[in-house]
Amino acid sequence: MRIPCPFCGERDVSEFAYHGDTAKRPDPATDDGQRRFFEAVYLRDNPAGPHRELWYHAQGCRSWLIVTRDVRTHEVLGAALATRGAA
Amino acid sequence: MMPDSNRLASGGLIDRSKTIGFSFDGRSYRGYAGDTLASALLANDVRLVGRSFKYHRPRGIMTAGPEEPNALVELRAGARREPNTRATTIALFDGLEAWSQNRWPSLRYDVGAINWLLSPLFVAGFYYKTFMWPAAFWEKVYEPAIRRAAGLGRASGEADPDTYEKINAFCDVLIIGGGAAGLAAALAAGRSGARIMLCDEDCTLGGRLNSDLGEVDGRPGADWARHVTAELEALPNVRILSRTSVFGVYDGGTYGALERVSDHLAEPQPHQSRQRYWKIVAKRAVLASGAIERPIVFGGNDRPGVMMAAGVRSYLNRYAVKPGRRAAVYTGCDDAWTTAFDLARSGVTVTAIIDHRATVAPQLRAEATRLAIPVHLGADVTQTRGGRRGLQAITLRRADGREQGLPVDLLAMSAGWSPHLALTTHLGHRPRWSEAHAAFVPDALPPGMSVAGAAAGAFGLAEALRQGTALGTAAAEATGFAITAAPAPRADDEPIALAPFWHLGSSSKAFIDFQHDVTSADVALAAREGFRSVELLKRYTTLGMATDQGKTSNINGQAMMAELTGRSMAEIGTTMFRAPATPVAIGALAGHHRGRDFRPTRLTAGHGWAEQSNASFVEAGAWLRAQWFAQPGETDWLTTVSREVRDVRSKVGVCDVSTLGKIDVQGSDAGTFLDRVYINMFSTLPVGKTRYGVMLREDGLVMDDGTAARFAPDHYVVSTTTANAAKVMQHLEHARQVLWPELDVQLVSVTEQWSQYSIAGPGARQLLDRLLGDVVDVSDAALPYLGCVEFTWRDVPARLFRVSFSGELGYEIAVPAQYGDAAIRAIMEAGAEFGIIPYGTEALGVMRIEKGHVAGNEINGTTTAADLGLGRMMSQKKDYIGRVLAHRPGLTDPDRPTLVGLRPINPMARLRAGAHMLALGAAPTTENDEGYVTSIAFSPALGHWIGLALVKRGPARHGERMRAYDPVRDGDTEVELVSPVFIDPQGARLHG
Amino acid sequence: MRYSLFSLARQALRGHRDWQPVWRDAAPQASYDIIIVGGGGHGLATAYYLAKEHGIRKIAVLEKGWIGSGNAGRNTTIIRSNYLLPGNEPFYEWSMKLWEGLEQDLNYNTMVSQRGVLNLYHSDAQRDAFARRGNAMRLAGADAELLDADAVRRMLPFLDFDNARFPIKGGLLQRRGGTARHDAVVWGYARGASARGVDIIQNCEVTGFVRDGDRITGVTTTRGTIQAGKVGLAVAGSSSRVAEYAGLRLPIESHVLQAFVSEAIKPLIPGVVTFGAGHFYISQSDKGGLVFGGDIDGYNSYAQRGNLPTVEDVCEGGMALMPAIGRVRMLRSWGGLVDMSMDGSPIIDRTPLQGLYLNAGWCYGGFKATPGSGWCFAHLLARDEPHPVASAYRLDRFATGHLIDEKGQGAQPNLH
Amino acid sequence: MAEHSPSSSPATFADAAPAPPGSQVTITERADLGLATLQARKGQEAALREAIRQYCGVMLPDRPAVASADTIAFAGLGPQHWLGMADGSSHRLATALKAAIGPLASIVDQSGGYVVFRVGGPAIRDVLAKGFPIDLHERAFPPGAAATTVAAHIGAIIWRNEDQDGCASFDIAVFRSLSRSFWHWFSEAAAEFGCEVRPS
Repeated sequence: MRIPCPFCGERDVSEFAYHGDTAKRPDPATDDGQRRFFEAVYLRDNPAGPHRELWYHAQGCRSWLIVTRDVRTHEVLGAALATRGAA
Repeated sequence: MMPDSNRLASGGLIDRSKTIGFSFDGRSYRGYAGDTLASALLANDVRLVGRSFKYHRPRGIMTAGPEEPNALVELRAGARREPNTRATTIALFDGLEAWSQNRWPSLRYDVGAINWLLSPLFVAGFYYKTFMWPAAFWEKVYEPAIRRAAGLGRASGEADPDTYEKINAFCDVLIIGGGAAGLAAALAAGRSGARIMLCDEDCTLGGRLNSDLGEVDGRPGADWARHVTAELEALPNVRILSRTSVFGVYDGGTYGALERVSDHLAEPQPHQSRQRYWKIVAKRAVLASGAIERPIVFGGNDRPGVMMAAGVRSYLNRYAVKPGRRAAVYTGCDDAWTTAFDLARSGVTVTAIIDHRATVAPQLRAEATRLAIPVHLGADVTQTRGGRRGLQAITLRRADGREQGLPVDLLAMSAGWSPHLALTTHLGHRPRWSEAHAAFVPDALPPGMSVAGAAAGAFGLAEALRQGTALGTAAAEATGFAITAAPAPRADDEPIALAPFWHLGSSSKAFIDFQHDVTSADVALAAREGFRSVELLKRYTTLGMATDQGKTSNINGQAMMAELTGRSMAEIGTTMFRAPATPVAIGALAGHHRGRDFRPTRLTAGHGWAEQSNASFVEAGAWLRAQWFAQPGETDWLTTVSREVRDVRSKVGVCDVSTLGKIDVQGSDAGTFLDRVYINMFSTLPVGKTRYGVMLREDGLVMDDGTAARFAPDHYVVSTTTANAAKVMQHLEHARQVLWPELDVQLVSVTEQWSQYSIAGPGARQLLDRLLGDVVDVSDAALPYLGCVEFTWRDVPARLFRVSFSGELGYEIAVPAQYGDAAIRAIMEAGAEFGIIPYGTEALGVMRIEKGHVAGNEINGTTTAADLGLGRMMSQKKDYIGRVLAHRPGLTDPDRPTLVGLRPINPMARLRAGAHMLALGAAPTTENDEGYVTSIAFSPALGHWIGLALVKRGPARHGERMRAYDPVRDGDTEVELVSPVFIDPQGARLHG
Repeated sequence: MRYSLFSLARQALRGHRDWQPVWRDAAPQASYDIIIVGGGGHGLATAYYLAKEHGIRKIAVLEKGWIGSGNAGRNTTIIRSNYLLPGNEPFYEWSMKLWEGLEQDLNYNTMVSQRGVLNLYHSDAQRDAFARRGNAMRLAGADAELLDADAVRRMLPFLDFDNARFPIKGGLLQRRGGTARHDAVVWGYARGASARGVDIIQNCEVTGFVRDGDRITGVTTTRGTIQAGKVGLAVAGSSSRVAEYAGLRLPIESHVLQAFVSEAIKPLIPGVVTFGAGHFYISQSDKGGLVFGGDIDGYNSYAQRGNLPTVEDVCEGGMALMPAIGRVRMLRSWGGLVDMSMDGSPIIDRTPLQGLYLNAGWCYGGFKATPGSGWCFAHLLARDEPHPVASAYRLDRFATGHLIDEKGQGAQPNLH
Repeated sequence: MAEHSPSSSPATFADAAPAPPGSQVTITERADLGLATLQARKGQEAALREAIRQYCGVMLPDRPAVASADTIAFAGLGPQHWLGMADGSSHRLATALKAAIGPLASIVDQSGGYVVFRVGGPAIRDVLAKGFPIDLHERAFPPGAAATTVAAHIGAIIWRNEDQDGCASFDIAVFRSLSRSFWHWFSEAAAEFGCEVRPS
């Protein structure tokens, strides 16, 4: 599998570390913080289809990427720097 | 017997000027350069080459290619012995040594052949129904016997002496297979200037062109292949890899291939690898992997002398070998008639062409008549006869039902061809059944792949050349290279006609999977017992699971199951092919990375100095660290380590701590950032100070600990444990880039930039004053506990931290790593008068345990800050990673195992980490398990072993006695729970 | 027909004409007491024990493909009970005890072979971690021995002791561990369940649930709607997808785990060996193939296949550990879809929906759990209370923090 | 203090075999090379580029590439992250950059962090292909191209220099602690072509 790093270009998957879905860190100040954090940390998107997920280019530019990937075929549909795509 | 008695006087692609000596089962023979072991054996009239898996049936050479199920040998001897090597793919080399397999005491007289008498018992899955009583007999009696009987060849049992390499390659177009279609594709694409790789598993490009007599562009096919090869070799943008099998298709246009660099030599040349594993990334691929000829399932079809028709042509035309003297051909396909014609022209008596079909093309009949070959249409072979030497006669059943015997020693059979499409299915795409081809043909394809020639069902030469040219052109164009259209190479052959047929009912064993001895009766049994899916059929009968991967057998078994269960081939489908398409040596996939090169080794800048100082080293992740420094006369490690601890606590010692992770954190928001990743506050840390901090994962458990030093309002340096350095860096980058991209903070690892030495002991300040007094004030007033300072030392930037892991007056000095060696030598020199000693990780560990400091044994991913006695550090004033989930009930349960110290009641008793904590008198059960010992040390100061443990409600139980239960080491020690701080609880020494 | 050497011999004389289907290929009925979704080892074992131990009469097992087509047929066949944590070890030891009597219970030879499982250690810290594990095993009544390097050398002289990057210091041995013939386990349970009246329905994919408020009353399938008193999910690899039909989000990611087998060779490796300094484990099947594997690929996947970095990583580990396998050829690889849970341990529990029960999250270790999982899931389904040895496998433990995290990696499934 | 550590040259090459005649690969260490990382402070990227341009005439590349002036060069390591390099300056490069750039960037001395090898010769691409999983072909990796990647499990930054003696020339930076392992891999990969170790 190859991942198109927006900075480095297309690289073999072995250069990257996988993190999982792109759940956002909840607002810690809300009343039901524990439930929201539980959901964000433990209840993962696990679709059989396109999946938005975080990868870290550990052996490259050290960028965190948001990669959209079809997990049925491993086809990478897009990749963006997390600093830009996290919004 | 005359040597080489079956060799034709002329012809073939062998080099008769180069004679090669080899041996099989200890007997010497001769062959020629260009031979395979199989062709040379056949040339020497060796027909019996192996014994089958289950029934120990005598077996001979069946094919001339990598699909060979029978002719497997142990090649080479000693540490280089290779089991299950196909004689049909071994290039002959001088001194080649091969041995038959799965027989005892000899190939001719094999005791295992008695299994044949028991064959009615040994049907598919017989072992599931028996061998159950008595239960204890399975491991003791039945299974050892089964295991000894199974397997074919023997591994050497010794370390592989050869080397392997991995290579990365990138190209525009990868062409897989160098037969007619592949060569045509390579020629078309190569002329465009695109970067081409052409992989072919044979030593010579050409594929069937080297075995068949058809012409291309007006010259013999083999000549044409040589000519095209030369043109391709001259193109700088084309790379040809012969002896290279593409074994797998992976995501993103990645292909795995294996090049047999020196397997055709007795052993590799100096600095030459045995094999290379290529990882090829290709924008496009043209698969031109050809087709595999199908056997016919009839009684006795496994006898030596029953061969595949196209294989027979290979032996005749490529190797100039007559595989028999009196032959018959049995087929349902036009192609096999060519075998009869070629045999006849080579001087072999062809006694019959037996075609299952009632009618065939008139020109075939005409040619047979011309060559005086009797033809039987609508006829079959129902039985064979022969002995260990192989086939002696066949039984022919004519169209009118009458049977007759035909004495022959060679039967060439063919039920047609199956596209070799394994590589089209590796990404999960399924082939489709084509009635027109009577075969599964590629359907949906991996991205970027196209299929040309016989692999796509184009079994005729002209069509294969046309497809190759067209798809090679298209692939190059798709990667942006313009093609000046050139015509496809010409051949004028006819499309091949065939009628599919699969098996004949037979009273004797009719083999489907030759290597696994799966017969038509086994398939029938599977159908009867409900194993009707092709996948269940495979698993129940082991059809297609032998080393030939079912290349010749799958289709026949599936067809028979379809027929037995009244389904069409399209309905029943085929099993999936998975990588590797050709078996690959495990060593090749490891490449360079074995032995000491399994993983790289990280060495600190002071490593050479430590070696010279008689250090013993220990692996700490990828690092090698000095574990202790034995002095003359010290014979056991405990003496050395205790001496090191005593010397540090009484004088001064130095320890290389460069392996600790170091992260430079800068930016106007650096303090805010650290507040969010540590449980305690760092924005309030004064410049020139360090602070101990703990990081949690977002799930509330401790991830790592360390210190952060502040050198400027916008500049911190964070330290991590050695083990977690990369993990913490990733975690902080996640926080910076994903969680809070709005913060002005920059991170970079400086682990490698700084060599860092811990100097500890009552003499530490004096030493540093001697060493650095001219450039930095190390007095307690100027550099109190947890102070830090940057300065220039002998024109080099340096840092000094007043920190302590040992509980002694301690400092860490850091210099850029290129000066790390010089620095440790300078420290040792200056420390001589203070009695300095170097100490290693063991003494470091002893001293931290004496002080109750937690380390990796306690920060094991399952402990909370409170478990480690650090709960009070958790800030109430701010949010930080892990704060919310750390408050879940399961993580705040007062019953959780919590850090305590341990002291053995018997001061002589030894403690061991990994022991479990039980109440005195409690039975050793899981329910009574109250915790475990995490770390132990012999404390020279106390004169006995001490330990740290995580025990339920530990801190409330100081003074209580428990058992440290360690049955795997016969340990059961009574201990007292005590404070984890064994030495200097007030910290007087630290502040000294 | 009862299986025995006698019945085999009698059939041999009759040309094996009278063997009956090993299990009935049933068609779905309108309604069942209990429906098990998933015809793998766990699902079939659950049905078997429901029928045998709890006397439930109307049971169906629904399988979308052919039985055993998921992870039951895509694993490395290892059985062991060498776990560390009190939430796990008693369960796996119970499962081991069931393995030890399985063949006689099923009258089917599943080739349970207790040739030993040896985990090698390469440092003092790892030795102590293994001692802790071995002690935990002994507390739970399992067997465990801590071996030094010499003892390992006597067992496996061909390991790389002398030139290793990470020298072998010893190993933790469970002699009762070993392997079983994975497909036979499926067929044996199918035969036993079928004989007790369980309907095994292949090519029947569940496409949704029938709900009555917060109660599940049946399933919709590609072969029609089927009513059920209770529905149990045993669809590891697809747990999230099937649970989603009921609107549940699970603490699970689906990952791919690759495994490999070599060409068959004469006996070389006696038991199961794992490398402690890399991702590699190996055993040799009764057919002679070296069966080996390593880490999961490490990313979400439903593709049942992996990529080359893992292949290389596994083979590097293999060559680092036992360079004698260098010239042995890898013959086949396969990929299984595994339920990676957030703490690396499984779930056997009720769900928030009445009538819907979950057996999931087996990570890459579900095969060895097959009998225990079936036993405990059957207990839960029949009695509506967890079996004592599986009582920690709660679905709410992630919310409460009562995690069972053997490796201490936290909510990072690809690291478990 | 100016001595070099034994984990870099010369001890790295201590086990090097004498170069056979006709060696097709060369390697040397770029000793005493000054190295420093620069990361733009938030919102200061444009100002940083301008400051660097004024300081040494180099335009910081916004992709994996090397841009150089007479004695100084910058390689793009990541978004807003560069590696500055200057021969003979050792740790003084970071000091000089801090003085010139001030608060526009986080500047960190890395002169001790990496060992930089210069490799070349007619067979160099064949050697590098045995470890580097990136396309180093003329078309894909022209002079000035750079990449951060991993070779033989060793993290490496590689960039291509102008050709030397008609052959492609590359610089490879690896962490100092890994320089001996890197050399070991390289020497094995290069052995079939003959490898000449040149003094730095």
